[in-house]
Amino acid sequence: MTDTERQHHLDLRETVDATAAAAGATAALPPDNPLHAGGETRSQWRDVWRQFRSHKGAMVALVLFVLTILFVLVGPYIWTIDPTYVDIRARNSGFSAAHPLGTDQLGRDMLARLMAGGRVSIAVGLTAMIIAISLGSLIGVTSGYFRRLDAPLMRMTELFLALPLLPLLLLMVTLFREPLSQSFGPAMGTFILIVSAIGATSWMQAARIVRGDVLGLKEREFILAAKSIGTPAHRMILRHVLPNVLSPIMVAATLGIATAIITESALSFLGLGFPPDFPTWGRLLYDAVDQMIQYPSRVILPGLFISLTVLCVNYIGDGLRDAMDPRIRGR
Amino acid sequence: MLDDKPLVSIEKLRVEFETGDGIVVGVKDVSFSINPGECVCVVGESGSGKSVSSLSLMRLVEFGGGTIAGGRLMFDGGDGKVIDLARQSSPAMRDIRGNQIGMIFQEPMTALNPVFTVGDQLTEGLMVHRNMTKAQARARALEILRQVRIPEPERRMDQYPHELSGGMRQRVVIAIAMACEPRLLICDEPTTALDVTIQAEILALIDRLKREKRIAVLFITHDMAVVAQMADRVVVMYRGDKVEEGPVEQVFENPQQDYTKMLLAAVPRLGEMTGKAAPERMRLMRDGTVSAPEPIIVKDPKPLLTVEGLTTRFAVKGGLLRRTVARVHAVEDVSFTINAGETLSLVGESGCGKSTCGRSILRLVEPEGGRVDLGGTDILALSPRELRRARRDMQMIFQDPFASLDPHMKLYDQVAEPMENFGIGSRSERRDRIAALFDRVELPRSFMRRYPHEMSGGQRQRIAIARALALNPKLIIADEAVSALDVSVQAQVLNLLMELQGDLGISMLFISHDMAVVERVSHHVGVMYLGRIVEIGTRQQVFENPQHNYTRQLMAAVPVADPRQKKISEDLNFRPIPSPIHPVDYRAQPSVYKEVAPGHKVLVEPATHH
Amino acid sequence: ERGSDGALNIIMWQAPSTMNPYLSGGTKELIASSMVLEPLASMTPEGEHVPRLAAEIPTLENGGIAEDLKSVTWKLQEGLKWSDGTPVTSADVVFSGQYCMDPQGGCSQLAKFEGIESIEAVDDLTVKINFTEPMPDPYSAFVGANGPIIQKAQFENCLGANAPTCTDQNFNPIGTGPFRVTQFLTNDVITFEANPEYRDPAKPAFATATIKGGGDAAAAARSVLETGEYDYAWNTQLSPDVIAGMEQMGRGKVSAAFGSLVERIHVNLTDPSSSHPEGERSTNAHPHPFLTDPAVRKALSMAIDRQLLTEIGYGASGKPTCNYVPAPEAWASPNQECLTQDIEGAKALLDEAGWTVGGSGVREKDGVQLKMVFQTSVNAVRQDFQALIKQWWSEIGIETELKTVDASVFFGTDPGSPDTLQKFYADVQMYADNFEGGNPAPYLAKWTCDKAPSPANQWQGENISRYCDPAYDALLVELGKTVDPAERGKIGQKLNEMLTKESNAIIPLIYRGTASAHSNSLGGVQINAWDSELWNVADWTRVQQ
Amino acid sequence: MLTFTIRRLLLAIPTLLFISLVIFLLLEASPGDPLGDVPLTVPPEVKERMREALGLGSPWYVRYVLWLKQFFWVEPLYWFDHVFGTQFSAGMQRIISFQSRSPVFDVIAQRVPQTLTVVGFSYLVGVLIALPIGIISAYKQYSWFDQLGTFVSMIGFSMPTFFTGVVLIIIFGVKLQWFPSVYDTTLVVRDWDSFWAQVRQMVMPVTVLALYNAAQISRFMRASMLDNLGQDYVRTARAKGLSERTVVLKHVLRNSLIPVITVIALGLPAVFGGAIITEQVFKVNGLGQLLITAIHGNDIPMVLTLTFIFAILIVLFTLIADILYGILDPRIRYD
Ligand SMILES: Nc1ncnc2c1ncn2[C@@H]1O[C@H](COP(=O)(O)OP(=O)(O)OP(=O)(O)O)[C@@H](O)[C@H]1O
Ligand SMILES: Nc1ncnc2c1ncn2[C@@H]1O[C@H](COP(=O)(O)OP(=O)(O)OP(=O)(O)O)[C@@H](O)[C@H]1O
Ligand SMILES: [Mg+2]
Ligand SMILES: [Mg+2]
Repeated sequence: MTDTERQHHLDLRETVDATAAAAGATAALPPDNPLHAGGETRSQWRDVWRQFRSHKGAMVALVLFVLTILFVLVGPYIWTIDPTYVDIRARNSGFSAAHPLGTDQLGRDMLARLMAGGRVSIAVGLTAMIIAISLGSLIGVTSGYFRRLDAPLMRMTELFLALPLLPLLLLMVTLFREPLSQSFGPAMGTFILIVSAIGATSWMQAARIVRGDVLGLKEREFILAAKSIGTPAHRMILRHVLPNVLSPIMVAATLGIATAIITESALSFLGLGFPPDFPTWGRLLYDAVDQMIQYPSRVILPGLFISLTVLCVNYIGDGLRDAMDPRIRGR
Repeated sequence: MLDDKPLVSIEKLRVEFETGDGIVVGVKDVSFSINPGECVCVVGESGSGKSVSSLSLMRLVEFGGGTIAGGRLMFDGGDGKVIDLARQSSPAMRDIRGNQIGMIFQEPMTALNPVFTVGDQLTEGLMVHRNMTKAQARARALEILRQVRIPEPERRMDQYPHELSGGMRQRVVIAIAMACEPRLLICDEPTTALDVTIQAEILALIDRLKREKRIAVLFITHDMAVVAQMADRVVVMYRGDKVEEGPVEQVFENPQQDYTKMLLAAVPRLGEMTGKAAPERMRLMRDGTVSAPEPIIVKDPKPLLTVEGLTTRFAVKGGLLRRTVARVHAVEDVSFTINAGETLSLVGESGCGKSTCGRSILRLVEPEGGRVDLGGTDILALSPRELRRARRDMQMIFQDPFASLDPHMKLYDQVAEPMENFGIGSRSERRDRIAALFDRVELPRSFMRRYPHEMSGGQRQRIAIARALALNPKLIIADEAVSALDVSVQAQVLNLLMELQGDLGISMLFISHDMAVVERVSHHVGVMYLGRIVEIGTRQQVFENPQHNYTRQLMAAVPVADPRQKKISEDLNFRPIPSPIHPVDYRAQPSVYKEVAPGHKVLVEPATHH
Repeated sequence: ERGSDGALNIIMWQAPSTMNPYLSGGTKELIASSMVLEPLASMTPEGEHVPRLAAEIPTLENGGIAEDLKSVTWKLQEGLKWSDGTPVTSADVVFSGQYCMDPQGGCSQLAKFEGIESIEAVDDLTVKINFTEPMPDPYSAFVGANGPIIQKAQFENCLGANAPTCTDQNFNPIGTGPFRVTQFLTNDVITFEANPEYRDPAKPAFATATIKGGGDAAAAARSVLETGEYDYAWNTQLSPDVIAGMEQMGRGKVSAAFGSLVERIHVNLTDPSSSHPEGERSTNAHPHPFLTDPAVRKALSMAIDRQLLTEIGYGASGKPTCNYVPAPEAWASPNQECLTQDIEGAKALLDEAGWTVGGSGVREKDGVQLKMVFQTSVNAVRQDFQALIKQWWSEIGIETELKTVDASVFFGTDPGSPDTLQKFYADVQMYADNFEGGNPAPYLAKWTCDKAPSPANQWQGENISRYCDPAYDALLVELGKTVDPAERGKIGQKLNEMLTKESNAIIPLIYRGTASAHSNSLGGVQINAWDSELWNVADWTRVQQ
Repeated sequence: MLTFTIRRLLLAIPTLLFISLVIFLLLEASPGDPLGDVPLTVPPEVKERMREALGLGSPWYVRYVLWLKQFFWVEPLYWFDHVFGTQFSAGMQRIISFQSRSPVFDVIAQRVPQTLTVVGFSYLVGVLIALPIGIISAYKQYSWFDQLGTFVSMIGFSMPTFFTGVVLIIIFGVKLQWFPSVYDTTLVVRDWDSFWAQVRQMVMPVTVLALYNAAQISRFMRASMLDNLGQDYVRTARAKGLSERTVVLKHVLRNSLIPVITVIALGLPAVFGGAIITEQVFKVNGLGQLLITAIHGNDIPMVLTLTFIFAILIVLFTLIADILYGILDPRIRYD
């Protein structure tokens, strides 16, 4: 008997059984259409997406996030004022047609600066967060999963936690600023430097949390079961461990974005960041704090964008997490 | 006796679930009632809605994503008022749950909170519903633990669920349900994880409660023998509907529906195999005719797995600093051989170390000593990398199917995983093979897209079996592989396993409580007690000429699938079971056997059971 | 009347870390210690000397300064007492000199004692300072808050290597000033009470005083101008509109005092390019490809609108300037030429010098493009300046890349760091500097050829621009030999002009005052840039509004 | 577990030594100069002298070993003397700060109380509000409470304290004049008045920090609760007829706290590390301010000692977190 025949036979039998048992009941049964249903016809990701779409908050957040990204990416092509152009006569001007969001103390256009700043902030935030989270998850999972590596990796985590950030950053900048800007150009070089500096100094918390979860997970029976079918370590981690520790990772990721955006601005106060006339949201916010009373819009605008981005990422993370967790999915 | 009005009556219940595929109907249209002091058994193939019906009675489906879409659940509140459980407020339900209605859950591992001790979880309900003090509750909890025959209840009170064997956990769950002496006891497969002796005890206990306290019992099980012993009335369910209902004798002797007939035909009965040398396939009814079983004979058996002196112990931690205070001698000096293409069954009471023995062979727990030789490789000497390769040849089906499935993975991926691990076949070949496997374990292909929690207990078990078969292993360790399945599917799956055994020469280590099944499928049988094998030999030797006292007790306790031969009431008087826990410095004796016949060995030293 | 006006609250956002100015050298420590320790003479806000512990200022006329300029004799006031009640004697003065000049002590004011051969006590109240060579400016040692007299009895065991172990002494020195320390928490809070032994029985008017540290300039200004929690806030350099906003509350105001601080741009005359091997970057081995062209340097200066910079960055606490030495009067050049911005002129100048505008709007000549890196320390005003200047320079066809460096790195002298002021791995850089006392000569002496920083002197040279003109060196030698103040001023002006107007090696921008906020209820404040701002704290009173 | 603890403690010694060496080398290698603060008016020769007086003339390993000796031998001796009035440490050089030339430990001892009162208290407040928020948000997922909690905590987390702090100061310090904008570290609580003054000056910094901490912890709490609410044992607990309160607060919470405990325990060393920006905004001169000024001033002995103490705390709290973990989750085995 070939497989299709067998399947057909089975289906036939089910129908027969069903009719034999109670009449007309099959219609309300789960849509079992075994002949057409295939395990792979619908991929996991499409499933997740479908679920994600039903999460209202996440969808709104996604739309807003895409809009923000469009704002910073496409915006500069529409609103073409150079964000670093100093128009001293127009300084400190309020909302007007020439400068829809006003200007700063040197007469630089705020709208253009917000767009340019957003590019950097979002790019830095996302990239640094991804670096930190990947590094953190990698180290957390490895040290939770491999007993032998646990001690050395956790001691290394402690070392990193203990290292004073500022001297470390200063050192990194001294060592790598020139080589990087020579091989990638000054802007890209600084970007790489900044995201790796932030990434390299903020993975520890994620690592610790993930490790803790993995330790608990390791004792679950399905891990034992996976072991018994010969699942190699890397596959075990990718398929069984990671999906099950996703929620703390998601939280760490959202928090990580906020931290990265703020840290980037902190770096520029130390002269470690982008060139000083290069706007970023964090720096726009910081620069305007002193003038908060006179020019409230200058703090509110960048603050709003930072919060919006973080909120969006948070809701998207929530939605993703829910969508990836089959247990919650039903609700 | 059964004259008063029903305690609970289910009327036209319909339960729906929302899944990724849209609405799934768990129960379509079910009505039946239970009187006080009556035991109604619900049987039916797995996935037919038995658990969902019972969860609806407790109004717990809602928490699992289901909704009671229609019907009424009338419950006699005790003060003469009949209330509709489906419309009760949650505080009112809380007062009923655990107090008026107790429920025993199907899967013991996940049903218990991993971070609280057994004692904590037991006393909780008592303190809430019976207003007991901590000490009183503890005393009562100990009493119940004794009733459910847990060895060393005092110590168990302070242990955590993961430190107990599957059967012990199940008994803890039973104890929790019975703690407040509810008026309705819902038992969802309460004894599938228990060995026959304990099962008999528990059944007797439930029966006694039913008779003496006039408790109504809703009993869900696959085991027709248990049904025969326990039921006053039987409800047969099929695919979310009730198909037949009637007094137990009537259903057993004069089944009306084809489905019921098929179910009964598939029931194995102890003693059927007397006088037969080789195991035989299960009887199955197809298209109204019962298939004739054929014997499975292995020509020229060669040893595949040799186990010598296997010993596994667990540390027991105590105190605030959780130091090792004692050790559980879970497996102690166990030796046996399995020939290629043959089946060795391990039977024995719950907690005697069967699962641990199976896991030690796979090195899922590290044994302390001994030798395991699989087809010439010394398993215990392998490096992790070699061990992984070696596991391709030996597969395990776990006792607790839900816990052993990754909750985040689709069933398709779970079954595909072993093949992917060893890079077997192309994508499409794998897909075909998985489809074939789903067919073989009788699961519709649409289930490939579901997640474990969307399945019934038996459906999960079948996934676990499909996963183990995916690699065509040489050795399968089946830890209670079929005990969660309804008889018809059980028969099919067993036949499948035997078919594969015949075709591919697979060897099996079959761990089970069901003596009737064991009798049918095994070439050899080992009886375990307290971590040691007390008797081992061919099936005929052990079943037809049991030598060890414990083996005899086990045989005597097997329930008979005949409602007219009830033996529940006569109390089988068991001794309290000695403990496998010994102080750290305890030195275990080696096992000494007497060979009563060629290949038939009985433990003489240490003498454990008289 | 002493102690009648209650408590005086001062906030210094950069908190003092010690009360011993000989061990720190930082302005914040000088200010705090000047409440307690006093020198022989102080400087007034106008830059003149007034006696403190001395009975009078020694001059040639009164015979205090020897004819040959090789010694100066100070007389102490009579009846002076330390706050512990013991008398102040010339031995204390001699000891103070000894303390700072100890080679192992690491005294930060050592430069003030340069050229001193010996200090001797003539009698109980007379001290004579002998110089190795004729000293045109003898008012160096013990003049100003950074050269106070400390008590011999207290510091006797703290000489040389023992200096740092004397924590109690350093934190709670016995002094002669109007206040004495009651509690010293380093980098945090200092509390004082009126010195019962202070020479004027009516002073100080305040019974207690507190110097609180922490926060930032804006917060410090806010606590004086807006919340009124503090009476005086030191160094509230903020953008003018923020200050104006705060002053609107009417609780106090910000005032500035002008000393010699000039914000300027230094042009690197050597090539900082990283294509040169380490050790040769920014050294005389490689002249700068285009900044060696005087026309380019002049154009850089011409393109800048100093007036606007002042307005945006400093308001009332800054004045546009073309001078490197802005004061004293005699030394400041009358040069005003640079004060008007002249973009067109700069363009013309560059055209004339052969720098033609290339495709991207950047001027070039012989394949050399006018592209520069412009660095400075992290500071909001400086970053605004950078942005403005960058724009002006781009208008004349010079492209600028901006860079900022953390102040502790920039002003640090770590030879391992590439970002220090001295290494100058950039084409132009901006910072401010000043000199102390009334004598700019050492300040002008920084620009000789031999003082250019290089690996040979561990990058410790002071000639940041790597300016080298033999005529300048020669003129400086002449200055050293000149005694007549008027003549010295003339030479000084010439030197000043050589650095700025003539060579544009230094492009001065703004003559900066030090701004501090004080409450309207505080009377007697005379803010002083030549000495400690609290120099006359004994005269401060509470005024009713 | 005892052996585990002892082994970890023993292992901590080489770890810490290694950490101290790394920190030391890092401080050595990173740019910056202890004399960066000294005005430019001080000529280079004088600076060279000052540098030598600070002991910077000797090679790094000599200074490192000296520091080790001072930290592990001289300082304990000194404190021993201090307590018992003995004279063992007489004549030995304690660790001296470059900036203030005073013993580093004395300064740290001065700063600990104010850091603990402000930062420690705000951490406590943060945890105390985070846990209920996390629990309720998860239990009532997507209710208005959850939405509001999410919103506020994400705003709270994404707004840097240099901003929120100044906003509070402007509103409550300048406009309403309810609370002082400058924290008085010399205030001693003696009576009701001074107690009230202390409360008033703590309100704003504690609010800012607590909000920040609470935002973070409540997110982790919520996620962890959500993971556990779907488990089967919750159904069992419900079947016992326990109130939702008990089900959630006992069964689910205990399981959910396991990962959160790590977050909380690992956040604790940061309390001792101080909250640099908040301390600066409110002029609470605690350990954070001490560290940052020391770093800016390149005060190597101070930075090294502070970060080393910080490292000790981190190692200690990691151990505590691990032990708690083992106690809370019986399935985890250490050995
Ligand atoms: N949470 C859920 N989501 C979707 N479908 C579900 C869910 N729970 C149960 N089902 C489906 O409802 C049907 C009835 O399940 P139920 O658990 O009642 O079976 P059962 O009769 O108890 O079977 P078994 O004997 O195998 O335990 C099955 O088809 C199952 O797949
Ligand atoms: N992880 C563990 N830690 C401590 N003790 C354990 C552990 N696992 C099992 N045990 C103990 O080992 C003994 C044997 O357990 P095992 O699971 O092998 O029993 P079993 O024969 O499979 O019983 P059942 O039929 O009930 O599943 C029991 O006493 C059990 O409590
Ligand atoms: Mg079920
Ligand atoms: Mg078992």
